[in-house]
Amino acid sequence: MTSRVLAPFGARTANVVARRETGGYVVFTALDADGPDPAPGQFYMLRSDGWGSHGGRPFLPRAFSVAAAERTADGVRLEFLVEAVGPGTSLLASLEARAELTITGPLGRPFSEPSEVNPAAPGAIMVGGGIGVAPIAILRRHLTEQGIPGRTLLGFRDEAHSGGLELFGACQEVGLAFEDGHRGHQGYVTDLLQVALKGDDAASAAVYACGPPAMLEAVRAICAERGAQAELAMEAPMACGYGACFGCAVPLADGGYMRLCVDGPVVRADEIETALVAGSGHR
Amino acid sequence: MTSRVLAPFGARTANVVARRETGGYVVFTALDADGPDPAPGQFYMLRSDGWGSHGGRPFLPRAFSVAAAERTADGVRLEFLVEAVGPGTSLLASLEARAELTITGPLGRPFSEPSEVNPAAPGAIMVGGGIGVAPIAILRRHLTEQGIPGRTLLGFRDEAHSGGLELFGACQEVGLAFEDGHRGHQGYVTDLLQVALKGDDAASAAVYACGPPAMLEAVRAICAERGAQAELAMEAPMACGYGACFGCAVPLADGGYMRLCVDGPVVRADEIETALVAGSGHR
Amino acid sequence: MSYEIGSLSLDHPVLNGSGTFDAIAARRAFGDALLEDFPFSAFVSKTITPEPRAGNPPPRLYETPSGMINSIGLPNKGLDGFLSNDLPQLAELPVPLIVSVMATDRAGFERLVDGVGGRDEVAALELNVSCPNVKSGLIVGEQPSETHALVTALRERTEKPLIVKLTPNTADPAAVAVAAEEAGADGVSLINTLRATGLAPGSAEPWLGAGSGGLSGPAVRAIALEQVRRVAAAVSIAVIGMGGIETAADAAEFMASGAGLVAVGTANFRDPGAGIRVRNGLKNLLDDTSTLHLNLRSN
Amino acid sequence: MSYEIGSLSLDHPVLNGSGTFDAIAARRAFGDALLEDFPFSAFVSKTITPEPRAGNPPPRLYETPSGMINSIGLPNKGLDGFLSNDLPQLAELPVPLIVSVMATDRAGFERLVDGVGGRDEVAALELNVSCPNVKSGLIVGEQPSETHALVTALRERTEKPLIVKLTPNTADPAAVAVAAEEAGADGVSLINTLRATGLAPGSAEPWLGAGSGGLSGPAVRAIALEQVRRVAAAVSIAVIGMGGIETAADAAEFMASGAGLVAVGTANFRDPGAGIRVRNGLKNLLDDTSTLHLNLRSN
Ligand SMILES: Cc1cc2nc3c(=O)[nH]c(=O)nc-3n(C[C@H](O)[C@H](O)[C@H](O)COP(=O)(O)OP(=O)(O)OC[C@H]3O[C@@H](n4cnc5c(N)ncnc54)[C@H](O)[C@@H]3O)c2cc1C
Ligand SMILES: Cc1cc2nc3c(=O)[nH]c(=O)nc-3n(C[C@H](O)[C@H](O)[C@H](O)COP(=O)(O)OP(=O)(O)OC[C@H]3O[C@@H](n4cnc5c(N)ncnc54)[C@H](O)[C@@H]3O)c2cc1C
Ligand SMILES: Cc1cc2nc3c(=O)[nH]c(=O)nc-3n(C[C@H](O)[C@H](O)[C@H](O)COP(=O)(O)O)c2cc1C
Ligand SMILES: Cc1cc2nc3c(=O)[nH]c(=O)nc-3n(C[C@H](O)[C@H](O)[C@H](O)COP(=O)(O)O)c2cc1C
Ligand code: FES
Ligand code: FES
Repeated sequence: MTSRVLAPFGARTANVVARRETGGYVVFTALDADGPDPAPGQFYMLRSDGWGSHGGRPFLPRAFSVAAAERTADGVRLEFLVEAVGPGTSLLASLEARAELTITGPLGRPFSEPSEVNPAAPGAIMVGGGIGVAPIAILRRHLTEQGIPGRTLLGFRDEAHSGGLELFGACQEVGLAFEDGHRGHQGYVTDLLQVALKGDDAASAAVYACGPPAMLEAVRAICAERGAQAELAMEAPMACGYGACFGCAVPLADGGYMRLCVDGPVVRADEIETALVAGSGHR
Repeated sequence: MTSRVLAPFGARTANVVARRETGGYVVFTALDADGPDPAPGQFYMLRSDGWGSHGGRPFLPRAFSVAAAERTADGVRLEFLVEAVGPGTSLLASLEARAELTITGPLGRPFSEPSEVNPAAPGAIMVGGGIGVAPIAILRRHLTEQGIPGRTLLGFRDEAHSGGLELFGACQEVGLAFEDGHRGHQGYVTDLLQVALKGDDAASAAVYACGPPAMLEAVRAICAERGAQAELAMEAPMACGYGACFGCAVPLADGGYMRLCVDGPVVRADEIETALVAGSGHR
Repeated sequence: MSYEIGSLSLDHPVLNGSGTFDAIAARRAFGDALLEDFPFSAFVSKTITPEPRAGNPPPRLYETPSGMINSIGLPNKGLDGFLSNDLPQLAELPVPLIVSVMATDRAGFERLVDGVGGRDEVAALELNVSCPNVKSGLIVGEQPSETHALVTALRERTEKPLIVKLTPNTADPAAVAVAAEEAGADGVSLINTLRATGLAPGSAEPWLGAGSGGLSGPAVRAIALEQVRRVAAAVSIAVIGMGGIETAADAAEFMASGAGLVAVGTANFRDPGAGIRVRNGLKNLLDDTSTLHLNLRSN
Repeated sequence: MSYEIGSLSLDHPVLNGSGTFDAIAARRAFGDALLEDFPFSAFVSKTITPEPRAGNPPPRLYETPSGMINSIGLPNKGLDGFLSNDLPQLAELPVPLIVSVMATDRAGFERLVDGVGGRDEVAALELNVSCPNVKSGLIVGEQPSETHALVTALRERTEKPLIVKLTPNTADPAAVAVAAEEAGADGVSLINTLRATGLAPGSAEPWLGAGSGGLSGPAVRAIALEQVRRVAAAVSIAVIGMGGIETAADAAEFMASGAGLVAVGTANFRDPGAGIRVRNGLKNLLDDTSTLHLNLRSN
């Protein structure tokens, strides 16, 4: 990282080259022939054929965090983890290989290196929840490649909402929490974070989190209380993704709003007033 | 015929069960499980999945003459001949077997029996042009089944626009005209009509015609001049197909307009002022 | 829950928009099946005028993203033709009849209200005020004062419920609604269509025979909802909300925004049974208060 | 073919709609590639106000059939912040700068026109008059008289071209355009967004933080085209047409209807390069007079 990787100007096409189902979610791979390698935490605006076909919606493109990126001879293979929650995600989740996407990206501010988050940090504590594990997956791989130590804590509601776990492949060094307790810790992933921060010197932590607003808000509050530095990858409804519409407002700690698409989606936990933003995020 | 067959109230679903390409056109078959057998000359309002996906269009359903109807144990198999001229016809032409249609019909006033068109008529003279041969095909089969004699005259611009000929199957007793002269008479199908009416006593003719506005207008003028009785199956832009919108206006000979969807699409040639209606019909 | 427009009480909240369903023609197409499960709790006629009108030259329809423009031009048989030809057939419908009327001067409106209002077959009148007043040159429904004057004059001539069909082509529809209420109207209906045009493909000329027309359908729904919300907040007479309603969920949004009744318009074209779908779906939503926490307002 | 707004001459007819493209933010996302092929012949800033504004509480976006509602609430740094932070960056753009300004009283507008109009980096001003006049309580752009008075007062204070951004939420936009022209405006731009709302799914509450907002996108194109046609027929100053333009063919329809220039708004959100597509496509259409017989009007 992790300066922001610039996007080519304008929307371009990319084809779906693979698709798999995992739990209730879909992971699809798009081959981006013309774009650069994204930085962990960045996102793309996506749309496909069929946009507009459900009573005129979806109309705007939809934002998706990149979950994995692999450079090949033909371009970058971008992986996205999709939960079908409405007309746009349903369409994207139903795309088959060879389907054409219209994409813009990579966009937004990526995660910082642990040493940027906290110069005292020996490594990273990564916290992912639900569909929000996507950017944690690419961050984790990035840190591993760089030989930077990191612990990963993942939380899921139940089996049906744990499809994102698949992105973490065979690696077993992941702390797991399930709300229904059928695996790992019974409860929230933030319980695991509490424990992790207790063991460590919280002041030397570099926490990274992505997940539902309630989880992010808990992470924010815990880190604030413990004096831990944290970066949160947030969501907000977006029309454009590049600062044009001012739609993606997130309230700042010192008043006013930021535009999450250009000043985020990764934000410093102490920048924002709350991670519970009306209209934003997955349940 | 041929009183109007009533449609079930409300749009219903029907599945595409077969599709073939013929010339530049597509013939598809829909299985209508719940509808009645249509009368020749009637039409259906059709739409499919993907409506709205080309920049918000097509929005309204589209009208199609039924080209063949066959009762089976599972319902009526309805054949439609489609020329892709815009977003709606392109979508319908691309449907594969099993695709779901939303249909309303049969609608409109069908062709009359020859004896109703002209009590003196020994049979029928059927004139079809281009994509407009569809209702002529079902009319012809109907008359054949009833043992009513009929002559069929078909005109096409060129090979590429003669896909409708396929609806007339193996039967060779069809008079053909091609504008480019590559087959049959070189010129217009109305030339063949002129000849046919010269041979006969025009006053005892029952002419049926469907085709582009210019052809229908020529048929109208020829029949008016020769004192021949004729019925024309016309087209007009339609929003509803059942008299609700007053959009499908066709000027009447004695002033004012008719609604083509309920007072047509089959009209008596002497009812209308002209078959050349602004905004209507194929080129 | 009761659905009322002045003294007229209806069985359910779903009407048709004037000019978007012709019960006489529909009966020709669908037969008496139409009467067995008639979609609407009252039938609103297409607007009639004092004298017969042929309507606008074709083309009369233009399709837009998620909507359509019509420039039909109010073809109708005129008052006398309506009374002699259409009224007996409309009287056979299983629901009350609301007749929509329009004229370009006071005298014309008076003739219509006298002629239609005097008939027992007619339950209520809707005043289509999206018309110029030939005297002032102003569109009546765009001006609170013009609307007030017209409704005041017509109010005296009939005891039947009077509904004013509001135009959306004005800065403040709520002000016009208030004027209608003050002048004695029993209800307002909105929205009518928004002025719009489209060109013939690849040409510089308008496609429509009359040059321009009115936009309707889902494209206008968000505009309609906002106008209904504002109007409903300003008046306490019946509010009939319409504009792009396609589903029961759409209709529920209008009711949650203050419309006691709703009307289905353009959706009838895509599905003649749209009214039945909306009515039945709405019934389920209204019955099951747990699924939808609608703060429904009944009149 | 020349593209002029008063004394300002532009290279091609495609601008951006105010508030739909932020060149400073876009440069952060796309880098200097943005400057190498800048889509627009002039850059129109988001509307600024005398004092800083935070904007409306979220959610600020609502998606509708073929369109969207925004209720952004004009977040901006205020005049001073704009001049010190934004203007230097906007001056780096390869095209002339048009600054959009709005205030709720005459004095505020005067401060803006003096402050912005005095800067060499600024080529022209656009007056966003979709705002209430706190004195009269009326929305300036809905009233010909209010618009006339405001433009007359501001006209004296700057030699730079003045464009009046018309609101579509009024019965007769052409009357407002004529008032602007008579008061000395060099151009009018239209349409701004149409007042609209939408509810949170399954709820009776408006989705938007501010309750309602403005509709834009293809859904409004047919309304915009009609208003442009009427306005262009009524004035002889520059007309900048916008509202749902997504393609060069859409833009050509506006030009055929009397707009000398066009602006791309919501389409920028779906494709940051929409302006380039429209500009290049329009160039082909305008060059190839055989394919499209557009009766184009240049100013
Ligand atoms: C930076 C970023 C990264 C993201 N990454 C991912 C990811 O990796 N995987 C993933 O699955 N998702 C991700 N999301 C979320 C994803 O973008 C949304 O789920 C998607 O936009 C939903 O679109 P939809 O059409 O399916 O549903 P919508 O219908 O758009 O519904 C989604 C939300 O919008 C509300 N809503 C409903 N109707 C409307 C309306 N008419 N107008 C406005 N709002 C409405 C709903 O209440 C709901 O909260 C990300 C979002 C952001 C901002
Ligand atoms: C009774 C009847 C029977 C028919 N039978 C057949 C048949 O058997 N087979 C067949 O192929 N066709 C038939 N048609 C014609 C068919 O319905 C039309 O070709 C179809 O509606 C075109 O739809 P589209 O979306 O493909 O094209 P459209 O885009 O709708 O274009 C078709 C016509 O509409 C005009 N147009 C373009 N844009 C617009 C717009 N925005 N709004 C309004 N008009 C516009 C075009 O200039 C063109 O003339 C029949 C029509 C009728 C009325
Ligand atoms: C084809 C058509 C014809 C219409 N005719 C009338 C009419 O005669 N009188 C009237 O008051 N409204 C008329 N309207 C307006 C509708 O009643 C309704 O107000 C409007 O279409 C908005 O609702 P919708 O979007 O559901 O169609 C007409 C609308 C359409 C589409
Ligand atoms: C998100 C958004 C923000 C806007 N902000 C402004 C603004 O600050 N000032 C202004 O004059 N118009 C503003 N507009 C209106 C646009 O400039 C334009 O007039 C309108 O959106 C219609 O064009 P479109 O349909 O192409 O978007 C805004 C529109 C949108 C969608
Ligand atoms: S999504 Fe448009 S400014 Fe952020
Ligand atoms: S198509 Fe609607 S009345 Fe004929």
